[in-house]
Amino acid sequence: MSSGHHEEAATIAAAEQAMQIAFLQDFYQTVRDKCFDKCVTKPSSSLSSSEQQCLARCCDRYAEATQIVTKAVLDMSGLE
Amino acid sequence: MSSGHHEEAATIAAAEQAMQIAFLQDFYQTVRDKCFDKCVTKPSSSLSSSEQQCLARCCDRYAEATQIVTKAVLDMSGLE
Amino acid sequence: MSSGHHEEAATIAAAEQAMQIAFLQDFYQTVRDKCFDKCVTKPSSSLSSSEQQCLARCCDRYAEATQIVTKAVLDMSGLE
Amino acid sequence: MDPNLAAMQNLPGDQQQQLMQAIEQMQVRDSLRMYNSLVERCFRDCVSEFRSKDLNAGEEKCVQSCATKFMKHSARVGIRFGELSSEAESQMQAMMQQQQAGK
Amino acid sequence: MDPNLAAMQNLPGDQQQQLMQAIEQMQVRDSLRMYNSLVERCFRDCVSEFRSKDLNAGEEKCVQSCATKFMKHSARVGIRFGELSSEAESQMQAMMQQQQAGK
Amino acid sequence: MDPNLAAMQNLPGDQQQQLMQAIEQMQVRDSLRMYNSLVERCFRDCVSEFRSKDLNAGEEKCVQSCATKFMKHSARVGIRFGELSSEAESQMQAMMQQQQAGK
Repeated sequence: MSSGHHEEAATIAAAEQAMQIAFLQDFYQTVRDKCFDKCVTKPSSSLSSSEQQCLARCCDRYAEATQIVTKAVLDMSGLE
Repeated sequence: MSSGHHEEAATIAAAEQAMQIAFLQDFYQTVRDKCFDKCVTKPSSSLSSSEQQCLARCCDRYAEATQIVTKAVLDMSGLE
Repeated sequence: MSSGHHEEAATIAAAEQAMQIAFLQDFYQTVRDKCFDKCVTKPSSSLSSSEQQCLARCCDRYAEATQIVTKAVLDMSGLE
Repeated sequence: MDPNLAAMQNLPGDQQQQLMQAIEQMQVRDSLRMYNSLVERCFRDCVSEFRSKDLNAGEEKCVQSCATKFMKHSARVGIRFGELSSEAESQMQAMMQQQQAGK
Repeated sequence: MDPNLAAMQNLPGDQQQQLMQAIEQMQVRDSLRMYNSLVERCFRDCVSEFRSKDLNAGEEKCVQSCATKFMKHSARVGIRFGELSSEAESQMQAMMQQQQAGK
Repeated sequence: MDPNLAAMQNLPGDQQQQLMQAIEQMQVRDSLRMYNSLVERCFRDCVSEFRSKDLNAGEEKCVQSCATKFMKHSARVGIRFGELSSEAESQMQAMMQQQQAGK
């Protein structure tokens, strides 16, 4: 019985891990797509230095926006 | 053997249930996102009463549109 | 032990197959949605012959674009 | 009566438990997806130029309002949706039965 | 010969059956997703103002035509896609093999 | 220390292996999804009229540049994201814990 519980807890932990990895992949895809849309406009096949700078800033600002949203969500939930 | 069949049928039923719940979640997300896009335009952090009214109507109309689409799909499939 | 390995390899093969089918479904949905957006503009419930022609060409060109992208991706990866 | 609820009650105990776990996992997945799309939405609507390295005060305020407002909206739609979802469920079942009949 | 089809035939009987079930589930999932995106599309294209509580006659007609037309379109693309999909499959496999080689 | 990494080390051997397999599968899934969205993006941006049957030279060149550029972009974002992701992870965990506490 105890071993069964152990196993189950381990399965749940593994499922949670898998979900977190899936979330990080989705998150990464979103950043990648949004920053490409916002920064890359010229039709050439190489990235210009201004596009590269834009991308770096876009990633940093996306991270900042994520922090603000997280805080807002946690604040809202606390009020319920 | 018979118990094996039973178990299998139960697994399939559970899988179907899980799929239905996933569908309802997707459906809910779609309504939420579309009605936010259609109704919420002002930058303030609270919902104005006109926005609230718009949201309620948007949900109702989404439900109506769903009925019409369902009927159209079932009619089409019947004709095949 | 050996039978365990066999079984595991079979499970992985099945998982890969499932993933490929999921990809083909996603791919099909994308073609369907994009070509509908590009070709169907009139509000009637039937497809005009010009819309039908557009759809056929859209599918063919999507396939062509897929080939070019595949080649570009494989070329890029080879350079790493 | 809802045939699916009946189906769930007919499941053996451990299957029921597995299903409950699957549902819980889907709820977490759902809230992570909402969180992801919330950041995406507020970033899209509030941030547009990338000349400076940090968000300016106006952008910060906009992201914050956007998140708060969407959460309020989401709670409202959730309530409305609860009223509508049994209908959505029955229509989905019509679709699924029709599809299985068409095989 | 298609290496994946071969792989499927090499699976033990119960694995083959599990795979068939997984495929069936994906087909249901696929059709529920299409249904969801169909409502979304027709709602987006046909419904724009929310002053009255119900859809007016024009909006109803528009949603109906939109759904019917998309279903016809979908059937046509399905046929065309069947012709193209073995090609899509082989390209996908090139991608997967390349990725596994890159590990 | 990262509580999840600790959780992973506490898993029994076969669970750890299953998790590693799940991660590998998600990586393949991720790259197939990127491939799908890459074709979609380049098709959307480069192909607009359907009067002739084949892509013209300009469209071909555009699709090729689009794919190459996105791959370069993706590699760059990947590096940047590696630096940011431990932060993203900790925020996601705050969300998940908060959600579980709210039950």
